[in-house]
Amino acid sequence: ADLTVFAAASLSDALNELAPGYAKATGDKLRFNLASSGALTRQIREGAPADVIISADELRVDQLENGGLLLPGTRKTILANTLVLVVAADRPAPVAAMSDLASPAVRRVAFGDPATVPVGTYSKEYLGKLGLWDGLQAKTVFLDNVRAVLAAVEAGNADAGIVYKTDALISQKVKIAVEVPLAEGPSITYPVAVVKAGKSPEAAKRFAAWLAGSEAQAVFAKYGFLPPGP
Amino acid sequence: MDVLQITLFTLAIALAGTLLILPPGIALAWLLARPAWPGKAAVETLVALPLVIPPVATGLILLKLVGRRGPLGSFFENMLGIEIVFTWKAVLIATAVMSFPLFVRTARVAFEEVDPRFNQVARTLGAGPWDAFFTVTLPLAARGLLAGAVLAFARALGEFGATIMIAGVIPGETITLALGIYHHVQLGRDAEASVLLAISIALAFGALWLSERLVRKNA
Amino acid sequence: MDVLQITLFTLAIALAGTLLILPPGIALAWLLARPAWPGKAAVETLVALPLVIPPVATGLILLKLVGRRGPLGSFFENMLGIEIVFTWKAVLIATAVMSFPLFVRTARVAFEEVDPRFNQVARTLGAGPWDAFFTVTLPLAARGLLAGAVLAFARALGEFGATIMIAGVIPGETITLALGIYHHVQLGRDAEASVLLAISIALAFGALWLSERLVRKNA
Amino acid sequence: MSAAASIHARIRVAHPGFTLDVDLALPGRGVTALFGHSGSGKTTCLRAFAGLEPAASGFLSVNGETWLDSGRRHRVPVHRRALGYVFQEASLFPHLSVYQNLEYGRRRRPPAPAAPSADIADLTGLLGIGHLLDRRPQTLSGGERQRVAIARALLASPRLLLMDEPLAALDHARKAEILPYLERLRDALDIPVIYVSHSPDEVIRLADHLVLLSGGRVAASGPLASTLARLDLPPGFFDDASVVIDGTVVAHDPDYHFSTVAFPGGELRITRPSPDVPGRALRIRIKAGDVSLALQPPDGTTIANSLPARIVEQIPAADPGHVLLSLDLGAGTRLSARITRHSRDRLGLAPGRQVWAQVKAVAVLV
Amino acid sequence: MSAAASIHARIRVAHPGFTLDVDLALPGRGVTALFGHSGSGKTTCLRAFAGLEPAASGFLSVNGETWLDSGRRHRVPVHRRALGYVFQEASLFPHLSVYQNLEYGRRRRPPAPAAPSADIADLTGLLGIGHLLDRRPQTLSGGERQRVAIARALLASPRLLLMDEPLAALDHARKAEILPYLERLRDALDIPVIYVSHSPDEVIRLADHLVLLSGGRVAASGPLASTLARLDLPPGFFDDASVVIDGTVVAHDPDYHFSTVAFPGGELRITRPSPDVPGRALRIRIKAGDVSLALQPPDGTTIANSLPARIVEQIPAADPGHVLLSLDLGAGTRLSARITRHSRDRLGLAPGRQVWAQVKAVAVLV
Ligand SMILES: Nc1ncnc2c1ncn2[C@@H]1O[C@H](COP(=O)(O)OP(=O)(O)OP(=O)(O)O)[C@@H](O)[C@H]1O
Ligand SMILES: Nc1ncnc2c1ncn2[C@@H]1O[C@H](COP(=O)(O)OP(=O)(O)OP(=O)(O)O)[C@@H](O)[C@H]1O
Ligand code: MOO
Ligand SMILES: [Mg+2]
Ligand SMILES: [Mg+2]
Repeated sequence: ADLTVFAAASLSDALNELAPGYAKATGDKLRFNLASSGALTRQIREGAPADVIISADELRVDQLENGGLLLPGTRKTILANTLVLVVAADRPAPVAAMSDLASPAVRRVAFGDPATVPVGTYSKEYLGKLGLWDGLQAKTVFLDNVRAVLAAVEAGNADAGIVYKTDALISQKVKIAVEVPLAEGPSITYPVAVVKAGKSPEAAKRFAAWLAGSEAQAVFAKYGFLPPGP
Repeated sequence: MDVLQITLFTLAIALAGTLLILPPGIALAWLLARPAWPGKAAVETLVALPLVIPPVATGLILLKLVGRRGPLGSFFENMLGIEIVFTWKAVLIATAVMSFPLFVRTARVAFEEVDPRFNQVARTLGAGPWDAFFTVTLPLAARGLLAGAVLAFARALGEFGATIMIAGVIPGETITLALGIYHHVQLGRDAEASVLLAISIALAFGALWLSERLVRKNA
Repeated sequence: MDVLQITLFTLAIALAGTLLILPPGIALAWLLARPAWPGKAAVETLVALPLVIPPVATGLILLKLVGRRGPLGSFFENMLGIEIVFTWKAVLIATAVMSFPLFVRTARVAFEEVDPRFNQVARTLGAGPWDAFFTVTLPLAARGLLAGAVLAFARALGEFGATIMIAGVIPGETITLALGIYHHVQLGRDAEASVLLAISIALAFGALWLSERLVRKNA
Repeated sequence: MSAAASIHARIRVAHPGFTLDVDLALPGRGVTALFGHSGSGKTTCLRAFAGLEPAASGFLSVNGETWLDSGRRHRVPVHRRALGYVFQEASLFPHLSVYQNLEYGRRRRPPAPAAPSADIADLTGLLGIGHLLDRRPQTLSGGERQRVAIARALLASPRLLLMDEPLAALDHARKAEILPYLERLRDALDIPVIYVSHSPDEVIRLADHLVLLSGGRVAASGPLASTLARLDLPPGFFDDASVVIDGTVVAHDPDYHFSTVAFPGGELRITRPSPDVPGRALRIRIKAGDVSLALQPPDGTTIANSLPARIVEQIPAADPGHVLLSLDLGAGTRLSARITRHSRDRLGLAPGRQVWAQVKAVAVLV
Repeated sequence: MSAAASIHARIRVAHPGFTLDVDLALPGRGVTALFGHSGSGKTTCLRAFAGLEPAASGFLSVNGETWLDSGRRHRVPVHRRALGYVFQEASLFPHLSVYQNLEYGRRRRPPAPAAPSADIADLTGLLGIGHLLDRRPQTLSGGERQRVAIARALLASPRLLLMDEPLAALDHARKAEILPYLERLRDALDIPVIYVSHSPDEVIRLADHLVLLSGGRVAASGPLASTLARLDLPPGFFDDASVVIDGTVVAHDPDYHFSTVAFPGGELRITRPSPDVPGRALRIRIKAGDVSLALQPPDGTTIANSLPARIVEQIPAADPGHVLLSLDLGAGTRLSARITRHSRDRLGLAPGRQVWAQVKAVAVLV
């Protein structure tokens, strides 16, 4: 069967690498709709023809689940990610720890918008836990997506920014200044689930299960994703 | 993503979208060029709507209309068996809706500038209202209509926000140059983005150049 | 988010952006209305660029230009001590850049439709080229220029993609109606989105209504 | 004449500051001249006939077809009125070539094959625009534009021809070429023509009926000859009083291009550029300023005509040194003479006096 | 005349299919009439004078200012040429009221306080447009528009006035009002006027100098009187051959409005609407068609003038039944007479013959 997979854009490269092999192995052809997790869940709520959703955050999938849009029992966490603090690659890093963000040398810090962008929500949660968030308000700028955060740091418009580790790896112009340890940071996980209105629930369940398997996990790891925690 | 396929698809959609809005756009522009009639301001605002609200919001409204559960979408799907969202048809709808106000407003100016005396002359020569419109008013407004069509075409090439809401980014099916650029940019693939960007610019340049030629031949 | 504050900020930005593009826009539109000159097609394409590429790409290009390390940005920051990105100035730049092609193309049509004989008459009455332009050509094109300005204003109200790239969301500083709507839509808060949407529509309606009044008074 | 009238127009058009209010009964064929000062409402009147004045109310019927009847809310749309309208100002379609302009009306109302206006080559040749067919109107001179507009109106098979100063932009020679054509047209077409002109020569030559407008109202309306002969018309309408006499050719000398025209009350000898056949009807116009009076029949002068006449009336002329005398040639035919008051008193001329009216052959207008 | 000439124009304008190529020396004041058939290049010529023909090359100087010298790549821009231009077609600014149109040029080139055109109220009153000042041009009649355009040009303090058929849209009465004003203007302003018209009356009345254009070339150029008296001009330029005689009033009878005008070779008695002062210079025009010839001095007729004359030349006229005779009144003054060939032979008229030329007082145009 043909499967329409709604997937967070950040998974684009990995999924494109996986698709041909999966099709050959199972005969199921994969079709991806790659957008931000917010747009994906919005689309599914308006009746978009998705078989499978892979989101970059749990919250939005919770909303779908509560709305009864998912096949019960199909939800499963398949990946994890960590937060990193990036600075421009060609600058002497003024920061070595998260607490340095408070120093006057750091004039502006870019985040994903906590209200709409998951990476922003996680950043706020983590820095809040460290007691840094409220003190940074004056130098904070919220951006609409991860790419904007990277671009702001690359161009030097922000002295630092928090993104996923996988995002940091795609840019040559930023370097990782601080890596948030998996255990310490917020739990950043990617759930997969089968959409109830989908046309091929059996094939969809098969694909969702396969994503947790070792073959898929190896490819994800190549792009910097972590396996889900215990 | 196949660059050639994306380019042809975008070109086809932009062309089709532009052609699609010409007949209603011309009719509406002509109406708006006429002296005040009741409801004119309301119609104008409605037409201008896709301009004044963020494309994502337009996309959402469209999704509610033509989505499977929307009034139009369910009609098409249940009665005619036609699926719209997340197909090329959705891309077409999104680009047409977003281009429409640009065409209408430019065409309206063009109609307003046509001296009504020529229409009167045509009428005295035996041309009915429609005949006079098509043989006199329309050709005299042609420059402006063409300019409006080029504007609409350019906007169709670049339309992104509404498209992504109702058509998604489905490789091989709904990816336009604009969506492709967005996608590459998102993933930090600036080189690939530049290629698509260059193609967009080339297409726009071609359209503008062609319209200049047409205008000059008409003058 | 304070609805009133957002509304006023948006209004101020859209107005300022429209006023900002009027002088260069009028000059460019007039140039483009003239018969062919070398490089005309290239200039036209350049102006139309923000239309044909996705706003995110425009935002990126702007970021490279006016960012701290960009040629313009570093000039402003080092020479004049003016920071642009992530301030309201960036919002202004983004909306102005996105509205510019709409104004220019509409104004160009308006200039093309002005009968050159009136300019000649003005010249024989002692008006120099500038004088004749401001007292004859410009007023005769006024309808179209106004239509272009309204279009630009409407677009400025709705501009989102490029704005967020170079201005970000600094609560209380750079949130426009479009950003707010996007925000609410993303969060599924359709009721809140609708409020801002209604305000956008009211503003657009007001602008259109005002322009109709002005045109009628001029005629 | 009013019994045969078959255009009835009772039309009111109100503009801010100006109201046209006319009640006209016009002949259903031949040329009606519309005469009046600038701003008197001539163009407004033509536009109302054509259906181009939305504010027009009243009644209009043309040869049996009712085009407007506000009372019955009846209004024939412009394009259903089979008109030819030559506008006062250039009105060629700028996006079409001259040829395409000419074809525009012709294609929509093709002429009957035998119609005198049917041949496009003849017409353009006569109007001197045959070499312009491929040109755009913007590149034509003022007179060329106007000639194309005339041809365009004629080619649209009109059943009512409205002409608003069609020859104003043309020079004498060109007018002299076109006028005979318009005359032939008038005679050949069985349709009414309403003709606005500021040129008395044109009006008198072409018109059968004369309407004088003044301030939006009809100052006079009637057959040309009798309306012209009225000495009481407001002065200044024409450059000179004149009479029109309808006569018959009784003899023609082809060598001298010399014809004798008989009319009730006498004969006149005139020159004719092209040969005449005896029996042919001819309208001649004699301006009052071209008539001189003598007490004896003159002899040994180049003045070819001297007619016995009786002075019946005298009124002052527009020029304070002149006086207009109305003469009876017998059998009801009148002639007007404009002479100086000085000469009148010198010769003791007064109503009742018998005189000889002298008219140069070259001064008679045909 | 060509010694005093102070407009020099050697201009070439090439359009596809038409080339204007003129070499003119015109007087630096007074009125030059530009005459020629439709399409002969009159408008093109005026436009080139104004600097509105980008393709124009050659040389143009007006009263000492060089406006164009292609050889030296010198070209004064349009607005620096102090012009008044009345265009052939309506050209009022549609976005301005009539008053604002009038003010447009006046504000840019304010008149010297003593200039005859300085008073806007006088001028609009005379042109009959005083009540239209608040109106938009779109609501004016054709003649009203043209009158506003004339006023606008005059109010811009021109040092060269270009008028392209300014009176074509006007009726006789209105023309008769405006012409004397233009005459006064011509006499009061020390500036040259180039005047395109198809009306011989207008031209002869206003012009001092005459240029005949034909097919883009100069067919004749010279002082009005001598150019008109040439019998060899291409026929059809004028409705009739005529002569212009410059004379002096020697007597005036205010009661009869009757003046006697003396000129080298004789005297003429004419009527004058307004009182004359003896000594006043006067130009009179006599059309060939208004002159009749007699073998004896006539008596007992209303013809006020009979002048002894000798026939010096005869040529055919445009009408095949007519002949033009040139008469010598003595002292070099010429008169033209148009008579029928029939009368010529009847009276045996030929060059050398002594005759009496008869001219009605009312037929003399002033
Ligand atoms: N742009 C052009 N291209 C080609 N021919 C032109 C152009 N402009 C003018 N002409 C031609 O030049 C000739 C002279 O035109 P012009 O307007 O000077 O005539 P005119 O003497 O003013 O005639 P009229 O009395 O009819 O106004 C005309 O035959 C006209 O067709
Ligand atoms: N829309 C209008 N509003 C006000 N007045 C108008 C309007 N249209 C015409 N008029 C006036 O009506 C009068 C008659 O105009 P019309 O054009 O019929 O005159 P006309 O007899 O054709 O004059 P002309 O010989 O100058 O062309 C004019 O005084 C004109 O100013
Ligand atoms: O995958 Mo996201 O929605 O960029 O945090
Ligand atoms: Mg008129
Ligand atoms: Mg001309």
